[in-house]
Amino acid sequence: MSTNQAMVEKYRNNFLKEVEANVEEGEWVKMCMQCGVCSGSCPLGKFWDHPPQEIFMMIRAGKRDEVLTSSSMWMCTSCYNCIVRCPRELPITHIMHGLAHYAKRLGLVPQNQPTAKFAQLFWDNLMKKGRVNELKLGMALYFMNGFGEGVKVAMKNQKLGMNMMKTGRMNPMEILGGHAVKDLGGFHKVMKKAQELEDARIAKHGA
Amino acid sequence: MTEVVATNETILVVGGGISGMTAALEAAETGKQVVLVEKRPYLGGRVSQLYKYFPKLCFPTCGLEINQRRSKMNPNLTILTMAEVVDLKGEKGNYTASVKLSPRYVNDNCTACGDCEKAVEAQFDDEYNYGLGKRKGAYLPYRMAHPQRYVLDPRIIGTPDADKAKAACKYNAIDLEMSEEVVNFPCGAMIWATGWKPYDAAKIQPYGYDRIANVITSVEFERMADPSGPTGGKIVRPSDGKEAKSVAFIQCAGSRDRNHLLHCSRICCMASLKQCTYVSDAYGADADISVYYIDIRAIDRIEDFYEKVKAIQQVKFIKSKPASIVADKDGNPVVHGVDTEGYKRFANAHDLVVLAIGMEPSVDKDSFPVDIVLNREGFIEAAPENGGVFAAGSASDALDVNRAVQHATGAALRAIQVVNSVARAEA
Amino acid sequence: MAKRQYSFYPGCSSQKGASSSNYLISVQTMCEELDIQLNEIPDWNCCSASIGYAGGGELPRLTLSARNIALSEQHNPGQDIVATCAACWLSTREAQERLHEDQSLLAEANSALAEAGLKLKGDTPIKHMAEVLIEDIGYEAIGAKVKKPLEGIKIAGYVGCQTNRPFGISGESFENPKYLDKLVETLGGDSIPGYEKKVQCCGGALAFSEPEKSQEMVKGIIEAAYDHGADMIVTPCPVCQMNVEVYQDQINATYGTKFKMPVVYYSTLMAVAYGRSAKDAALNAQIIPAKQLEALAAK
Amino acid sequence: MADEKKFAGYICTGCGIGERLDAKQLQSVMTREGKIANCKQHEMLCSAEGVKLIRDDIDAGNATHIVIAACSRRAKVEAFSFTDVAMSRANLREGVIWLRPEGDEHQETTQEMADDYIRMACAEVKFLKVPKPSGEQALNKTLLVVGGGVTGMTSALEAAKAGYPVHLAAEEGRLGGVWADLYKRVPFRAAALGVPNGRDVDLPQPEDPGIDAMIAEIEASPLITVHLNAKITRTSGAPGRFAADISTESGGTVTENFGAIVQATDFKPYDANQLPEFAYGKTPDVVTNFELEKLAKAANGGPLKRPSDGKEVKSVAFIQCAGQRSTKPGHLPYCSGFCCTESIKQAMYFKAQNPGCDTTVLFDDLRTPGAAGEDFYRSGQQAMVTFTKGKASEVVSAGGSLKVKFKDLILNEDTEMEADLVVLATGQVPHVGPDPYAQLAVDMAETEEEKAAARKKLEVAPPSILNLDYRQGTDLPQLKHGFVDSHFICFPYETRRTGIYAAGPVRRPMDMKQAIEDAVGATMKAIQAAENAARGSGAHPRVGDLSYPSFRKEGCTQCKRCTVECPFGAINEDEQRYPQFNESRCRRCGTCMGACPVRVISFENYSIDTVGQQIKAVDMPDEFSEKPRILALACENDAYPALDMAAMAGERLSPFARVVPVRCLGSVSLSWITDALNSGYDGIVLMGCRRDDDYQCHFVRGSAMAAERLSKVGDTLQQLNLEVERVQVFEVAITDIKRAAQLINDMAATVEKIGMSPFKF
Repeated sequence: MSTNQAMVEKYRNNFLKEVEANVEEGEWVKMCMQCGVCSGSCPLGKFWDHPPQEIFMMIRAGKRDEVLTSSSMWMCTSCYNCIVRCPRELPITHIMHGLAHYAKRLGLVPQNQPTAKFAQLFWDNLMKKGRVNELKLGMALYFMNGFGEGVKVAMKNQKLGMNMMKTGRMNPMEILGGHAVKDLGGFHKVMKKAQELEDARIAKHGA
Repeated sequence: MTEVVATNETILVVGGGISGMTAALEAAETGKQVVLVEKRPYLGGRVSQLYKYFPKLCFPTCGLEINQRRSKMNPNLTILTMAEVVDLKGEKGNYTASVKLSPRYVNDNCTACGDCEKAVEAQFDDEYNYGLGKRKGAYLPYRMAHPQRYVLDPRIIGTPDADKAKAACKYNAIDLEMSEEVVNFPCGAMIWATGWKPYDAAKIQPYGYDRIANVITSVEFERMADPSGPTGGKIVRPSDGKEAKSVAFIQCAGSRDRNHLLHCSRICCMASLKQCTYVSDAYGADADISVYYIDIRAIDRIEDFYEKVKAIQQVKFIKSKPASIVADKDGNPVVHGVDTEGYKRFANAHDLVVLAIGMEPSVDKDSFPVDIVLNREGFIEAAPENGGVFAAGSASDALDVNRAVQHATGAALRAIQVVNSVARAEA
Repeated sequence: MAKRQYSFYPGCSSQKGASSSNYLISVQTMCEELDIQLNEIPDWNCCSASIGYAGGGELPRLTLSARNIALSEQHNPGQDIVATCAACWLSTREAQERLHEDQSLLAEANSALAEAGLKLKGDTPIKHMAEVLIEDIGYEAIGAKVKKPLEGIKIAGYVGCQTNRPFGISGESFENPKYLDKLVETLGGDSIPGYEKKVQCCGGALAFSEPEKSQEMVKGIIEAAYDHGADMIVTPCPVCQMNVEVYQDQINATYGTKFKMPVVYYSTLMAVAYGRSAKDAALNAQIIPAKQLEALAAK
Repeated sequence: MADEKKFAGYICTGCGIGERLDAKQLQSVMTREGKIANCKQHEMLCSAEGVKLIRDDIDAGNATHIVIAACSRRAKVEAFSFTDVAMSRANLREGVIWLRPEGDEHQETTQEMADDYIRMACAEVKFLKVPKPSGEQALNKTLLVVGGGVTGMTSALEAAKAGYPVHLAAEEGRLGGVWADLYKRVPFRAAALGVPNGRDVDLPQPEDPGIDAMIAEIEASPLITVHLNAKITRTSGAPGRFAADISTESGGTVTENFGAIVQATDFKPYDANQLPEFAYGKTPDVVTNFELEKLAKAANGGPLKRPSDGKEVKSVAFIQCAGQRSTKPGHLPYCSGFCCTESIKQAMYFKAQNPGCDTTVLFDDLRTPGAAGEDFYRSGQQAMVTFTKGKASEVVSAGGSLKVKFKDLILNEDTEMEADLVVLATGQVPHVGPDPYAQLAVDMAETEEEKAAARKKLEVAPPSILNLDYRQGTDLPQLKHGFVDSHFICFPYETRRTGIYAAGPVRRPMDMKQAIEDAVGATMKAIQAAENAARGSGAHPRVGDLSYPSFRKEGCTQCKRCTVECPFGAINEDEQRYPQFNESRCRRCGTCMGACPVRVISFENYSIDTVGQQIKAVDMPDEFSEKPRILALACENDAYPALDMAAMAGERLSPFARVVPVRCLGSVSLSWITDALNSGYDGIVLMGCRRDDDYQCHFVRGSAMAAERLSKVGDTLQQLNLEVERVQVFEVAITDIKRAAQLINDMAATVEKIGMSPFKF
């Protein structure tokens, strides 16, 4: 049984409880007073299928799949407008990240959600050497939707790339090795342990 | 030197607004000795600055006239204006109050003839009109001001204006030698009725009160609608004096907000509904009124009034806490947000935006003369620890006038219970 | 006067050959002039910005920052941490606050750090370079060093998001921060206090994943600057700088605009105003050259 | 010097009066025409010196009736406070010089205006007496409190704390009333100070209702006598001397005397049988908020069980505004104010004993005002109560559980939810007696529909609570929705039955905290009424007025106009059917005086003559003088101050106007109008207060009564062959500063148009 089904089983009709227990800062969702200031404040608001307040209401209404399979949370640019304006001081940005992460964990993210992919690439990239390798990240980004697509994107961004290199703000040599933390072993140990502890806490909640 | 005759059966009432006046008059009309202390030069407080009351749309000055006549007639009542309680010593049934009296520079010879005002040149922002207009350095705060006595603005003292005022007065009513004094007198109980102040709208940054001329507060709008107010009752844009027919009211401006005031100020919904009628009365079919709200709190009988306003075709209700206001090129405030009933995004340009500003209690816990139980919102909670000190009206919670008057009438009884027990003990 | 010492967290994009390496160069120049000594946190790692959340769970993400702070506490004890990158500053400061609030998380982070023999106390002030300038140095001291006032140069102060929210510079508002304008004035330039896009989001990391959406917002930011007659835009954030500067060609292609608006760092302006060379100000790294600054630097 | 009248007049020449008017002329008018030989001038009468001038005359016994010709009677009141003599004030400052332009062309008419005000004051003062208390009753400190709920108990306890004995009469067999079944109450306080920047922790929780403690306190109080299963079968008398028959089920009746009465009969729970759409009555698992308290109290902290099958409740839905805020027949049009916090509290009952229980509150506007209210909303959210903005349309029971159909207003969709139990947040219905004017409403109704509606209201009228033996009915008059009438903004406690004060939900719907606070205020008013009655002093708004209405029995025709029109039902009829005034029930508005067709009712300080003689005293130029005379009778509380302020604002008034302040338009006698017309006045303007449901008349019905009376003045005019335009009645507010003056000027213009009155002699 997939973790997703396991969670469905565990929390039955109460998605709010599930979010409270499993989503980063999820315990805040119940405090929303439904004013809508977050939805109005979001710079990409018009691109959300469900703006933040609606997501909170959907969570209360138990619309589990609609929420977790939505690409809305992935529209968050982390501008923090909603956080500073929320009259109940809900950490909305973090809740959106938390929901996105949870959806990812349960494997419910829509196919080819670009931000979901990029965010994963970013994480994988930084985990390798402890520091981001912009060149590799850029390449990976171009080719995240397959080779053919990638070449197109690469061509489109060729001029940009050239500019960056000309001005010394992109280094072709980064393709080999590139920047890294010196104590890479230690870094990886630390992160491995952190991941273990994270998994343990998740297991406590059933996923 | 001011003399105040009082005993420990005297009731001290602090604040001469509707709550303080009510508490003082009810006690005095029951035969108790009362001293009423008011910071402003006149009684009436914030209600004297309102044009109409909801839901009856009647005029606060009507009830004020009755209360002022009651206080003029009542021999048990001593009124100290421009006065503040600076200290209170002792305990329930046996306090000594220290009251600071600021100089008015005008004695009770004043006949309110107005000659000094004509003589003086200096002008200052008129606090009675929340700075929307100017007044002279010698002024009667407003036409119905009680006591009906002029005031000299301390800023003209020592300037030629002060001498001009003195020279102009035929009745030797101007006394430039007046200075601050502190009087001490006993009292058995104290009623704290210092009311509320409008929340500082500039702190609500997304709404641009400090940047956009045509974003004003509900208290300012109230002065604007008053025919005796700074615009002669015309509803216009501060930026260019153009008629403001498209007016937006934004509810919970500072209230129900952990970034500002935690509490619901209770009155703002009704105040905005009332102000909707000002705009609709002024412009009829040409009016275009939007109320942006979270919950409309038209509690109990007042629901009728909500229905009445909903029936006005020109009034729209939008369930939304707007995200921000920006001014467009013509100075129109554009309200941005999302209508949460169905999630329609909007960017509506209006002539004028009125922020339904929240009520902040005027209770300063640091300067409060005795230990007092306050809640997190800063209001006084009824508690035995407060001894013989009782809150009345908006010092105790965000209250409308009706509830403030009820509460103040009750506070009078609480105080009377104390002084009566003193009397019984001494009998 | 003794130099001010800070524990410095440059962040990935400031590294040699990275997208905001020019930022680092101008910052170093600026610091020389202001007697600020930056002691780099040895072996710092990426903070995962605010985009690591897909792969990284709560604790792993917090642990990244925890490691940096712990290293700073160990090697630069008693020194405030200063970051030049908004995302680095924000993630690090947020991580410290979260771990401070949630003791169980702190314990877990520490047991992870223990794997590399590190321990987090978590009581180090974490500042953005802009905070250091405005709060620690002050406009007066900043102005005192000006040799070449930026006379006649009109500059739109673009603060962006993460330098401004949720923490921001003390005494500034989220909706209308004024410090960049004051800084520009202090350096002898003309500010644009009414620049309405000063806190508009540029799309941040979504510039990569959602280029069209991001570029639509960037277009607005540049347009407004032109409307106010700006010669250039100044920003305290590498993501903002990058997003607003480097996509102008693509935006022109999409919208038929003719944008050519230089976007510089406050440190670039200061380096030039302090009379340093174009190289020290890293003007050569402008994809859209800031001609007036070059001219001034050449004088 | 007992009854010997000594007249004295004082003319102030300050504030420009001396410059603008011929003071010698004024003085000669006062001495020659006003026949007040002892007449003095002073350049600042309100100064210590000027006041002393007057005081000395009085103390020397040279002045028992004085005229002060200076500023408006509203100005310098404290200085000119000579309560031991009769005083009339001629308004030369606001009334004349401030309203008139300067310049020679105006001088003559302005001076004539001032001369007339002197004449009028002299005429008035001759008919004034210094009121003396009648001593009709002594101090009776005992209060009657009707209603054994929290409101009534609070009233009793607070009165006792002030040293006033109380009889507390409760309908039920135990104290507590509608509140007796509360399991817990909504917390009275907001969150305590010191919680960092408003974090949502340590928020107030539902608390003990404290009913038992109250009952214990009452039983312990030596000053409180409790009557259970008690009805008030008869109430007679007046403040200071009320007599009430308290009859108990056992059949016994005691008659007690009281100084004042508090009606604290609270509310009756709304009858949910009128809500079939929510399956109330169809299944026991749909309960009202009132019934839920009983369930919770029975469960006493244990799991709440479903009435139908005793199964533990795992999910509960609260439907807000059930049968409220709705115009559907049988529904309450108003909001009951207490139900939002009540439902939050009840949802928290379930959470407290089972955090896993799903509790959903379906609301439209969540109304949790103030500091404590908003804190409690957050407290409920912290407990994970779910708040859904939705309108419930139907409840159907479906296989052992309930389906609640509703429109989710946020997600904008019609949807439904399952629940083990549904709680209907129903409202409060004021527990009052019949509206004393219900019958009158039938008689007055104009259309047949109105008549039918009024009749219906009469049929369903509840039984009386106070059984007043008043001429105007058995109970407190109502305003709207059955709530007791009062100026519910400025003077919320002023009912229309002096000395009887309504407290708590009989005035408007309210929660327990408000009911308690409201009871304290009502008790204050009751104590005050008893004290003032003992002094022979009037009640609000004329506290301190020692006068009271008296009438010449021999002249009375027993027409009953006075007993019918008194806004306060103060006047009864004695066995010979003569009016019986009950002084301490009287509010001194003079409506009875205005109503009396044979002019037999008067007050010592206000009578047919005190006004009538002023009207006659005005100098009446002949028909060809082009100097018309316009009489303005202005309500002293609104229209008259408006004219004062018009003067301060520099408005202009026709020099032909003569303004007389009246206590209330209700006190205006038609005889004044006819006399005025007969003596040659060319126009008459009457200015009173707004009189509809949102009335501003501070004597409630005075202005309305006057309007009714004056509607017949047209006939008088026709009998005299005068144009109807010559007499006009207006509603004028205190803010009508421009308009008040304008209305009089318009009349001047009208007179110019239609010509002078032929009745000049």
